[in-house]
Amino acid sequence: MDLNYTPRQQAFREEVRGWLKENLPAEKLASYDTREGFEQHREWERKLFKARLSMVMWPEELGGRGCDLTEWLIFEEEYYAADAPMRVNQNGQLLLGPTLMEFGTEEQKKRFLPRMAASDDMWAQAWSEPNAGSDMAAISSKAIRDGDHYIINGQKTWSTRAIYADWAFGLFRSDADSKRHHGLSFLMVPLDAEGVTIRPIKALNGKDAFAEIFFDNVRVPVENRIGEEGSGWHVAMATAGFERGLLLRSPARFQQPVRKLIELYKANQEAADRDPSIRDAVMDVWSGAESYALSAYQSVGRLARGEKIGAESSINKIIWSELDLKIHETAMRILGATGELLSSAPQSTDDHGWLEGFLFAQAGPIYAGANEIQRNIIAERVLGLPKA
Amino acid sequence: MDLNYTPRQQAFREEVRGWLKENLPAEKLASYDTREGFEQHREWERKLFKARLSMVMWPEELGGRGCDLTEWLIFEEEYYAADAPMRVNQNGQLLLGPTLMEFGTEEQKKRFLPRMAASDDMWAQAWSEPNAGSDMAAISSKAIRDGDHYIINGQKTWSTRAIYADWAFGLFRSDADSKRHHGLSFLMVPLDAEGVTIRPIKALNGKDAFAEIFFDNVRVPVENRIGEEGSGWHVAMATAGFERGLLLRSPARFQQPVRKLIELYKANQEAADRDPSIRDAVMDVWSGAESYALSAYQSVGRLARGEKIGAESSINKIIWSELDLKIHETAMRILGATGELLSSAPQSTDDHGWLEGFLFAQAGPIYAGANEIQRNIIAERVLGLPKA
Amino acid sequence: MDFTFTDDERAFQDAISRFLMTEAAPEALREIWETDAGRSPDLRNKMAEQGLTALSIPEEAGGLGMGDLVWSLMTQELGYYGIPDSLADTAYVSAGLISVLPDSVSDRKGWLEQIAEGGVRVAIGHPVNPLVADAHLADFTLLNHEGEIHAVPRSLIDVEQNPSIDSSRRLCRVMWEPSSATRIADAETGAPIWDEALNRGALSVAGQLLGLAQRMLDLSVDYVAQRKQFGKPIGSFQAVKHHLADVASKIEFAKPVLYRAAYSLQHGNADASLHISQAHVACGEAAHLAARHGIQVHGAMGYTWEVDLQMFMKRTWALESSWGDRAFHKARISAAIFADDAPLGPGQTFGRS
Amino acid sequence: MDFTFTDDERAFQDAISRFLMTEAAPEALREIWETDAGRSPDLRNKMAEQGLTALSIPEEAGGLGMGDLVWSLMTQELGYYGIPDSLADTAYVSAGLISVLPDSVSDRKGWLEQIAEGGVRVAIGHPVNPLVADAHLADFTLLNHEGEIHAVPRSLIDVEQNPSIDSSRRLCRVMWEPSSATRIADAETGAPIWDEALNRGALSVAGQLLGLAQRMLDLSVDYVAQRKQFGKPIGSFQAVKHHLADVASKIEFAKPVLYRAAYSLQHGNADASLHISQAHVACGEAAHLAARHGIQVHGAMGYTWEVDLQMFMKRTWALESSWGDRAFHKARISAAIFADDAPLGPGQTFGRS
Repeated sequence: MDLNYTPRQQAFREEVRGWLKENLPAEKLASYDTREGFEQHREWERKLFKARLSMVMWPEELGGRGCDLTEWLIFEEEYYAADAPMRVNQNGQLLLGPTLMEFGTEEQKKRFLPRMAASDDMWAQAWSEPNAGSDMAAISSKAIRDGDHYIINGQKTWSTRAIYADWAFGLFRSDADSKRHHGLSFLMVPLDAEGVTIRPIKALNGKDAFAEIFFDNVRVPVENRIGEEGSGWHVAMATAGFERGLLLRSPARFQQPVRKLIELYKANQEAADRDPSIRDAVMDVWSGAESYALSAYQSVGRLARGEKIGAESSINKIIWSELDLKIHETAMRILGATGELLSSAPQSTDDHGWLEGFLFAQAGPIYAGANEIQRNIIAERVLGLPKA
Repeated sequence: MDLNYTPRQQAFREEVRGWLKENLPAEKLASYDTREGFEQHREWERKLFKARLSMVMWPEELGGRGCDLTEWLIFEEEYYAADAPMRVNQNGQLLLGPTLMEFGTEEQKKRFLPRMAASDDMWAQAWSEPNAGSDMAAISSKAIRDGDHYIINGQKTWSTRAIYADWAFGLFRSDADSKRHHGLSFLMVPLDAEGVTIRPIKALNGKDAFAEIFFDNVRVPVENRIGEEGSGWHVAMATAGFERGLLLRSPARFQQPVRKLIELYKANQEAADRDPSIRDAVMDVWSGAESYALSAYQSVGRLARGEKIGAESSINKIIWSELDLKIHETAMRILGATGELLSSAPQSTDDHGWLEGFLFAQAGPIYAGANEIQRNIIAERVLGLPKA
Repeated sequence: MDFTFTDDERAFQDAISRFLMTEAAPEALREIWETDAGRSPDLRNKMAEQGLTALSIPEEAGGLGMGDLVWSLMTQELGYYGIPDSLADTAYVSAGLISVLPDSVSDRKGWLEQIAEGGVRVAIGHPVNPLVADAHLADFTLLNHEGEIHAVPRSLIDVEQNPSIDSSRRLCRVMWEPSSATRIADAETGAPIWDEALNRGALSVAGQLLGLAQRMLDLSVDYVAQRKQFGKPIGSFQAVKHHLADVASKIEFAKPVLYRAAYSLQHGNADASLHISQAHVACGEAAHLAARHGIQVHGAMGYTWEVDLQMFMKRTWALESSWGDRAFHKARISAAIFADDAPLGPGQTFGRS
Repeated sequence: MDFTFTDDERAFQDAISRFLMTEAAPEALREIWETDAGRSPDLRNKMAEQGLTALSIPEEAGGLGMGDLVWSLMTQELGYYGIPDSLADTAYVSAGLISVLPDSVSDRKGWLEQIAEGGVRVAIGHPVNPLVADAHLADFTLLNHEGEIHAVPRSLIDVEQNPSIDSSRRLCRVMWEPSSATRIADAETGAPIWDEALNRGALSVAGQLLGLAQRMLDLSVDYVAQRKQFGKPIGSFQAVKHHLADVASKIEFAKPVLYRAAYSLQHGNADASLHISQAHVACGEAAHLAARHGIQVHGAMGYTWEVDLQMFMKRTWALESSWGDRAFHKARISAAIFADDAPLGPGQTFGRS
């Protein structure tokens, strides 16, 4: 065990910190759940890409700089510490990207990954269906083989920012008679293809954060399939593992708001201390964010030793989603009566976006597999308890 | 709504308070989980009975004084406020007693209730079996009819203080071929009958708090059956309702320790406030105990209006058991390093029996139907959700 | 000793419920939200026709002379139906304040009569709330200046709107100049009146929160009974059952707390403030849990604008900190229960008169 | 940067585990509890033979020269097997204290050699603990008198036993007279040494609590997999699954907290006290939840003397408040994270050297 950063790692940290200081947008970008904000975020992603900082772990030839996981953690720490913009192309970069790295052909990698790293292509996921939420195997959208194409029909939903995105990826039933996990294929679909209709879904906050995607005889070439025909479930499970696991929610994403929560608490301490649970919650989320960060470093070390991270990623999912909720619940308690005000309200005292974060945190225990499902997975696959 | 006590009710309160002040044992009785303490408690019960205060709600001819539920609440308030001894014959008085009132014959009532009120007979329950815990219908002990007797064979367990008791009551399978809820009969069995063997079970605290009861061809006359042959489940369900509901855990039982917890907190405030969750917990259990008391008064009013209390009693069971746990957890946190000491330890600072109460509170969410089962009942019978 | 409502009181609550069910369906509320004023004169008129504005106006001023207990039933219905109107501010809190003003306030009786008829809207600016609800369309607003009470007509105030996450809220910063013309009570007279207004406001919020909790529970029960996953209604899964059972338990045990608080206020019990703060916290926690477990069992559907759950969740999050946030009420509870003469232990349940 | 243990370290932990599994089965522990001294000289000797008493003794005094990190593995095993022996007090906390005594303490090297050989028991009376574990049979006890360190032989102390709910604990009130003959460090020298001893004691408790949590989880998993109700193993019910999944999560995330704390102490990190208090609280909460959910899924069986769960629950309840109760450690966390120069935010994870 050696908890010192190497000189190379420290130099990388300095480089990232310096670059961000030089290049951060002077003004806060608009919400990426609006068209304007989405394009502002795309511009920012392009700037990151040009500095080879958009996907630091990817190989140089795919637009990255071949960093290891520790360097990625360092990048994330500096990125969040600088309050840099949210990453708008995460569905591509963090979910599909690693999937392509593992299951894609060389041709697919070259075709998709550099454009993804540059955010020339923006990606949406087409995962859920109206009757397949946490039960991902209940998929009914079909992709029926017709020569060297698939013909897609069906409907996907909860596709984040799909109304602005260029591409979507998801699971489709390529064997019309198959059931549950069998006969599914993993396809990538251009969202400007003929037969694709996208209808926004307005979220809690009134913004078009999600969409439904309707497929009406959409033709997709077979080379857009990842993995073998019919083995999409296997590929998707790996993707779901990335999502729940380390990459989607790097620890810095929670350590930074905890730092700000502590500032908020200290600035309002007298009022906050009338409810002793607030101070206790602040201490608890401090410990939770630290522990999540430590666990990430531990996982990075284990992966470096060649170990695999399996069903434990379900524990990760529960921990970060509940932590995020508690951080924002506590901030709302401290804000008290002005907490309900939108940031546009003249009397708002919320200069960090706590309210937006509080709303978003509500979704954490639900998306990427509801926490109830994650607890089943932990019980069955980590502890070995019998299935119901 | 009228939240004033009537002059009669106030006079009754004064009478109980005065009597207790005169008659309370000068020294704390020994634990009723020991033979010595058991008999001390029986003496105390006899004293209460002589003052017609052991079962105030029972009719005068059965040894009570015909009080209504409000007066019973008043009695309980005074009883707990005076720190009077724990009631040793509760299994009889609070579970079997009401069952006999509702389902017993006149002859049975006369034969059993006055002796129960006087604690001439001490009662144990013979409810659970080794393979029938929260699943009460899994009973396999048999009571096969032989003329005007039943012949009992089988085993019961978790019978509280059965090694000291005189009688036991429970469910037995009177139809050998029946399954689950069918073919059960509710019987009362003298524990000195031939063929009864009682083996103590040592509890967490090292005391013989429970016992197993073995029945080897025990003959019990049919007049010891409550209700019809084969309809024991129906009778037992009513008993279980009493147990979970109001009678077993009167609100004063929690208001009194909360009062003491607040004293303990105030006496140790500086140390306790280093952990802000302690003050918050003290406030929370204060509110919980009050709310439990208010709910009891509300139920009493509803019963007086002729309403029935049904599956809501499952909510009661969860509330009091979790409240009891939190009260004692909090006390242990305040006691800190000396909390682990037995009351016999010279350096113990626990002058209320918090540690014993903490251990006992662990059982609350388990006995009388585990809280998981109660939550199922609430979901299915109060909210109408579908069975699994 | 009888801690239940009369048949009449329960019939009244049922009638309100049926009335609001018809007049304030979620679709109608969404339309009202979209309007500039955020309020429906039509709905307000109908409520006045039903006598709801006259509930606690004394009989001699044309009202029904009912008290806080009836309002504890009424506010639950306002919460349950998510009524986008500060009816309770006018007809309960302000009416209560005006009722106890000294006779020397010459407008007193007239105001009460107008409230009873539904002819005025009154907003109230208590210092515990940083903003004033509905001041933009109130005929006059009751305002605090160094403890004095002022009744300030709309023409003498400027308002700045502050949008809330709850689209049904209309919160205003009120700018005004105190003058002897607007003053209706000096600080000494005002102090106990403001205190009582705060208690009444907090109780009104507690009732609404409890109604919101019940609504979110009902919506969730309906949803999980029909929504299927893994081939079964999700309401048959134990984790979902237990989430909703916990909400039902919280509601069941917050209810008598609300009623005791209302009784204590109505009867001038010395522990009324303690009981009201307990009710605010208990009902707030029930509603908060109902929102959290509600959205959890709704899954992603609960995160949408389209599904009604959001209306009630956002109202919950807004009201939880209204008329005193949780810390405010916990501070009042602390002060009372840790005091040397605190009403603790068995036999103190109904407090001291 | 490598936050993992070496293969050697993990092999060491496995070896300890196999050794204790054989030598300290629950039946054997129950027998030891029943003895007057509450300790087994035989078990202690075997542990010494395995080199466990020599772990952190410097090599020049015949030890293995290992540090806090290895002890964070070792203490987990002591907890997992519920070892009724204050081995860690002698071989870890006291040994650590003695190692940093000034050279002027002439007995220093001899004591370390004797500890390494397993020839002495040393008890330690830190002011944070009201009583001293195992002073009744320690050859000498390290005691605090106004900040000074005294090494007091058994013959110069009187002890009064204080039975604990955990039958494996032997807690003594120690009565003694300080004298220049027993003083081995003055108050100024003693202050940082006592502070370090407290940190080491707290870390030792944290490790044991984590081991206890894992043991209670394992016992519970075994129980629910075989115990049937309603015709199925109770481990197939979602509520039971979720109880145990929550315990597994707590353990999984307390573990790296423990290891960072051990590393910080071993490497003299300026934030070591913060990290150790965090570990004490996190491991305590994992163990506390493992006990609560453990007994819940065991049902009434968990409430008996006969089933082994009780041994580990009671040890948990005792150790939770040992070497600083939760309030003590939360106070240290507060002081550190609310300080102006607190190490907060991304990039501060491994503290300041």
